[in-house]
Amino acid sequence: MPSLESLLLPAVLFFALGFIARVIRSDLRFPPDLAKVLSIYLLMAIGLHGGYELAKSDMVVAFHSIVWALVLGFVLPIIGYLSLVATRKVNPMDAAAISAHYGSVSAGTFLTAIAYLDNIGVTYETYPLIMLAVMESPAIIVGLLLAAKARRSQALSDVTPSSVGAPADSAPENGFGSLLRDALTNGSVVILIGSMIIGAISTPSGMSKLFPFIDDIFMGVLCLFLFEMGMVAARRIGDFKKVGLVLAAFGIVMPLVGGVAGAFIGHSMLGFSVGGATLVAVLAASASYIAVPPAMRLAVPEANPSYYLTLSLGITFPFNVLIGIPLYHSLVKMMAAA
Amino acid sequence: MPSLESLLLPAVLFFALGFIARVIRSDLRFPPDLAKVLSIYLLMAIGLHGGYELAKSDMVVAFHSIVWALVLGFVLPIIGYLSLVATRKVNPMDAAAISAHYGSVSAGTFLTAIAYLDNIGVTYETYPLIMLAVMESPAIIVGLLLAAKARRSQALSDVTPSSVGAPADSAPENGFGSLLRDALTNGSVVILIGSMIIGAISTPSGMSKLFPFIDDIFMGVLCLFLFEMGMVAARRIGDFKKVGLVLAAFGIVMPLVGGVAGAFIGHSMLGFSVGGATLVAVLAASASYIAVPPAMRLAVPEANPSYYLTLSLGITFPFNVLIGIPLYHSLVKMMAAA
Amino acid sequence: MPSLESLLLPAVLFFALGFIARVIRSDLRFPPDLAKVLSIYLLMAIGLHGGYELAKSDMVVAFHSIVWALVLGFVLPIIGYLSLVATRKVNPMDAAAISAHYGSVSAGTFLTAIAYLDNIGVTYETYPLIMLAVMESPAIIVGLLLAAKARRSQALSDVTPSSVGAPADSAPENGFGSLLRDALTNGSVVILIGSMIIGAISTPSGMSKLFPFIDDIFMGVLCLFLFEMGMVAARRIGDFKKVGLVLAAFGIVMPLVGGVAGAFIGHSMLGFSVGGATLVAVLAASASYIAVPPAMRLAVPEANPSYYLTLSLGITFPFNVLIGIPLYHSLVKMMAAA
Amino acid sequence: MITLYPEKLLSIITISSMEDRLVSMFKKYGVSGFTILRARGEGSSGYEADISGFDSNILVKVIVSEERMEPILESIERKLKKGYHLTVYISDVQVIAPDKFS
Amino acid sequence: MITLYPEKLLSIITISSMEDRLVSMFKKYGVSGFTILRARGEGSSGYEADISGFDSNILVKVIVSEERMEPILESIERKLKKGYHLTVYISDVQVIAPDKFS
Amino acid sequence: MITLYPEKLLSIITISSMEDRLVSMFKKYGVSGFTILRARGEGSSGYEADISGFDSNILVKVIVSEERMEPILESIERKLKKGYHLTVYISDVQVIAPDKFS
Ligand SMILES: Nc1ncnc2c1ncn2[C@@H]1O[C@H](COP(=O)(O)O)[C@@H](O)[C@H]1O
Ligand SMILES: Nc1ncnc2c1ncn2[C@@H]1O[C@H](COP(=O)(O)O)[C@@H](O)[C@H]1O
Ligand SMILES: Nc1ncnc2c1ncn2[C@@H]1O[C@H](COP(=O)(O)O)[C@@H](O)[C@H]1O
Ligand code: NA
Ligand code: NA
Ligand code: NA
Repeated sequence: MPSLESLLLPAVLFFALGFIARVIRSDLRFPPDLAKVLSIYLLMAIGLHGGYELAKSDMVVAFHSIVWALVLGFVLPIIGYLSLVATRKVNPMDAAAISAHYGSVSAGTFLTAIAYLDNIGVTYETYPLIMLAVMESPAIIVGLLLAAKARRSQALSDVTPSSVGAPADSAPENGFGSLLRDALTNGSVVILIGSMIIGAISTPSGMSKLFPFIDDIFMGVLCLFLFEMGMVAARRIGDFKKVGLVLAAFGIVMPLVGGVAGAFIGHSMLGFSVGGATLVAVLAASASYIAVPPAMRLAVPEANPSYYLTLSLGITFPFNVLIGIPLYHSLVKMMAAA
Repeated sequence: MPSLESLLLPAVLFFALGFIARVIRSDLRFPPDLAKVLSIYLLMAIGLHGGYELAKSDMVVAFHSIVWALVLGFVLPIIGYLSLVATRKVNPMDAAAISAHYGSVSAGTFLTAIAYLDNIGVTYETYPLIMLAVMESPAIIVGLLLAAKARRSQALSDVTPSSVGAPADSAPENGFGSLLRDALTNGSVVILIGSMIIGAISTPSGMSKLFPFIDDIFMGVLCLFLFEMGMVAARRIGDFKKVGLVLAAFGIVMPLVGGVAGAFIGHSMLGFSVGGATLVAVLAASASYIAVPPAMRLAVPEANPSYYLTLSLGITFPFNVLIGIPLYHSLVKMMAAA
Repeated sequence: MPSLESLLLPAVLFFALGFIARVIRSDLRFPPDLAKVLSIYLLMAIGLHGGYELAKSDMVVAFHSIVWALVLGFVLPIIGYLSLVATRKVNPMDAAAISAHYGSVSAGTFLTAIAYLDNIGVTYETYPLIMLAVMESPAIIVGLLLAAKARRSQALSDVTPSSVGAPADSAPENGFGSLLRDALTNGSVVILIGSMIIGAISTPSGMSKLFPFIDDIFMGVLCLFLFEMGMVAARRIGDFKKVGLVLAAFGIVMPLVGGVAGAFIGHSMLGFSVGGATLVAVLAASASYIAVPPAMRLAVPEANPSYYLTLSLGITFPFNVLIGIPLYHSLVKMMAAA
Repeated sequence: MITLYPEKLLSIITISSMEDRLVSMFKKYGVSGFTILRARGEGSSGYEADISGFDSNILVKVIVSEERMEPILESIERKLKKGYHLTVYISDVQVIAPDKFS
Repeated sequence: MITLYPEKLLSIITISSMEDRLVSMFKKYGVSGFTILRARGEGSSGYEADISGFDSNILVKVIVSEERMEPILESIERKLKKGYHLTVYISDVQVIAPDKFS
Repeated sequence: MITLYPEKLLSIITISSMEDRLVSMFKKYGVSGFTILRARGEGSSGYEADISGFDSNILVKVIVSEERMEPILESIERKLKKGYHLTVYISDVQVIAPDKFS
């Protein structure tokens, strides 16, 4: 059964170890900057690798991948927003902020999926890597637009004598343009796309000197990263009660919706192999926890960070790592067999 | 002569370099978090490696190793405590806190010993690694019990009108249970035992991707770690005067006592090879400087941290790295030849 | 054309990426300690490597290299100082502090040059490495002397009734001796020389365990380091206006002067190969940004740090990495052909 | 004896992503400088910042004369109204070199 | 003009392993939040914390109304009596949003 | 009720390479302890310290009785005259254990 195999992957086991460390209330704590350094390394390594491979691959397929990545990035948060508003458990601001996370992606989940596929010997295309890079930002933009809409309708219904502020005054500081720029220049995107370009244009002899760094120690760094993520997830899941059952359910249903959509696009629209389509499913199913939270803090300050951080880090990330990845893989296998 | 060979090991030379850097008052300073990151890596790497090997080894011997590790962990601090109290140079609280350090172990010393043995081509069993994990905590518990006893007798002799506080009130905050839990869930233990389990149960193909990370760069990371430890030791040895000659002598005699006990147990009781018995001697001889100091700060706040930090980091650690390891090795060789 | 090849080196491309990240105002920021950790690693790795090679090489040539390194380290800052004072754009204190940076060296530039030569398959001697170590400090001493001279003449011309302080009183805190000691024991020098000695005296079996650490991941770490340096350079170049055109020109002309002097010494005086002489040119052309700035802060507090940091990090470093290295290489090739 | 002059010390605790905005605000209102420290904490929004390294708090300190304080506080109040989380407090300090802060 | 309200700022310097205890204590006495900064230092126990990264100091800051301060100070005093090293000082601050801290 | 005693809190912001000098100065004038925090900032010398990790600011805090303050301030003033950049401010604090700081 794939699920068990997935659970015996060192990377996944380290995630569990981090989780358990918090549950037994160990005093283990990683230095605050370590997670950031590990992220930088991981993004740089997959970027370089992907760019190197992409330079050799088909530009038409690459272009199609980008288009479908944009579609996912724009459509998923809208689905999320409408579902959340329909539950009536959160206000529109929170709904906008949360759904932005689900339209974007988690590199950590993506890398765990790669480790999973490598381990069971399934090959995959490199196009999903471009999709990873492309999907970081669009959902942020959709989140901003949804929040702006919510803010406007709220301002209209707020016209009480005491509220002197005009609608314009209650919008977050800088204009939409500046927030858009923030979305497109966020650190993860810069490292990932930058490294892909470097991987693509560097001389082969230059790249060959880099391979030991980006290949050999990669799995170890990923283990360390997931170790820390396990601790983060355990801390976040503690806020489960504040979030409530309906929201928590959203943290599991939404990735399933994304996973099915991604599997379909990867398999049927892009014609990828089982491995490649699984990766697209994982991208669509994963929720951002690096790029989107600070963007939402700045752009939708009215939303409660507890909600989106608990959902993305405490529920969806563990769900995907432990259950989602083998599930999406099985789904794609079934599609391929059909 | 083994001693010189030991001194020409890069890891030991970096220790010396760090020491010299402080002596010549260089402004060289490592970022505060680096030592912590290096420790995490080292514990993870030896844990994974050890677990992988242990899964293939004899469970009866493993069980015996654990029993003897517990014996060492419980008996050594009592010997230390009685000797220290006998010197009449420290109060019972300080004696309890100091001796807890000597019943526990130093992974840095252990790893230096492994580097030493590897360098001269001596093989060793992996059981001492379990002993390393097992020996982290018992001494902390013994330290707590000794301190509790000392506190009680002090409270009895303190019944002056001004001391309103009942004995119970003067005990450290949380009860014994919570401190016991702290001892068993401390970060080093979690990483070490967790990584051993992961190393033991992971799929071989999963582990093979990790070996470059845990093997190839291991020695370099150990060098960096000992570089920093050299600086720490030099800073701590500056407090030598505060500690006094008798206490400083304890910092050398106690590891010798531990080394002999460990060599005997490793060689005669556990029947290990020369390499394996040397490692047991090193474990018994080494004093903790990561797990025990914060535990003693919380559990025995009345003890003076200068004492135990100076002894463990400033005297015993350098002694073991420079002189102790080759000495214990020679001792075991003599035992084996006898 | 060599210049383009140099620009397609991953290390140089990462420098550009860091620069661009700041220009597009990305929120990408490396943790503050990362650059320091990367520097420690790089210095340790080249030190060990160099020491290992040097132990096998000719001591007479090594001695000559040291002498010429001292000549460069003492003469270059004097040339720099006289030129700067001649421009009349900065006061003598600033001139002293700035020129000290140009007499010293930048390990980052040196390593980029090594990556450049490796990439195009040009071999080089290891003697320039000793020169790197030797050249860190002398310029600091010259800077101090020039500043002391400037301070004295300023004090003489300042004898207004209101200035009660005697000349002695206005000198920086600690005496010349203590500042001299600071110069010789600064962290970079200790790591570099210490690692060279360790590389030279370690047992070969000990060193062989270190090679994966210092070789395999070297290029990746250098890329990360230059990535960060690109961000630093972009931030610094923003102060360009404060510095003024004349000073900025100095940041390009001075490395050219140094490069020519170094190329001549490397090729004609020391008889090095094209690769070796290029490295000497790079050393002479490069300006320190690690060791010298804090030394100048303490020793010449009257000087404005904006000046020397902008020149060294914002102008000279990028110039050397992007244009200087291939230029000095071409120059040496012409000399060799002549 | 050294003469001391009174000034105000404004301290702001907020998430690190607010840094750029605060700095532009300070520059707009002409403060002479500012100092930033990394921090973590817990507050009304109930979450614990930092620790994971993904998002941490900062503690910003600005010494500023009483006259210049008012527009800064007004700008802070506008931010608070928009939903940004800023924990703000002001204390009285004495300085040696008052012209440094005006 | 922005109205300012007086509050107390409690600062505690101690070793980082005390953090969990202080935080539970704060929660017990109902403070509205707290902020923690990493620090190092030297004091009566003569040792220099941090630098090696094994054990460092923290500086904890809590804004709290005068009424709530008393039980916290008593709890701190009890800890001091037991031998824990806590360097504690209180200062007067002014805040914009007083309800945030009560 | 817990009795509180007044003390002075001296805060100094400067570059980290000044640390050794400040510490020797404190020891010379017999302070009971000090605490150091890493910081970054911008000021009159116009540069932004830290971020690159090569050189960062520190914020030094010393609780000291009013009597001992004077020679320390004089020493600081001498340093300022020599061109060193030190941002210095003093505040009034109240402490539980006054003998700790004298
Ligand atoms: N009473 C308080 N005392 C000290 N710091 C606080 C307090 N309340 C909030 N904070 C800090 O301000 C940050 C944001 O708090 P809040 O605005 O309440 O969400 C927290 O993470 C704390 O670091
Ligand atoms: N006078 C002081 N001023 C500022 N910080 C202090 C002072 N005394 C002690 N500290 C801090 O409190 C910590 C513990 O000091 P102590 O309780 O005296 O051992 C030290 O490491 C310093 O960080
Ligand atoms: N008005 C201010 N408020 C807070 N910190 C300041 C202020 N002015 C300067 N600083 C700090 O002091 C450092 C040195 O400033 P300066 O001496 O003006 O170059 C700066 O990097 C800031 O960290
Ligand atoms: Na997604
Ligand atoms: Na021991
Ligand atoms: Na130079």
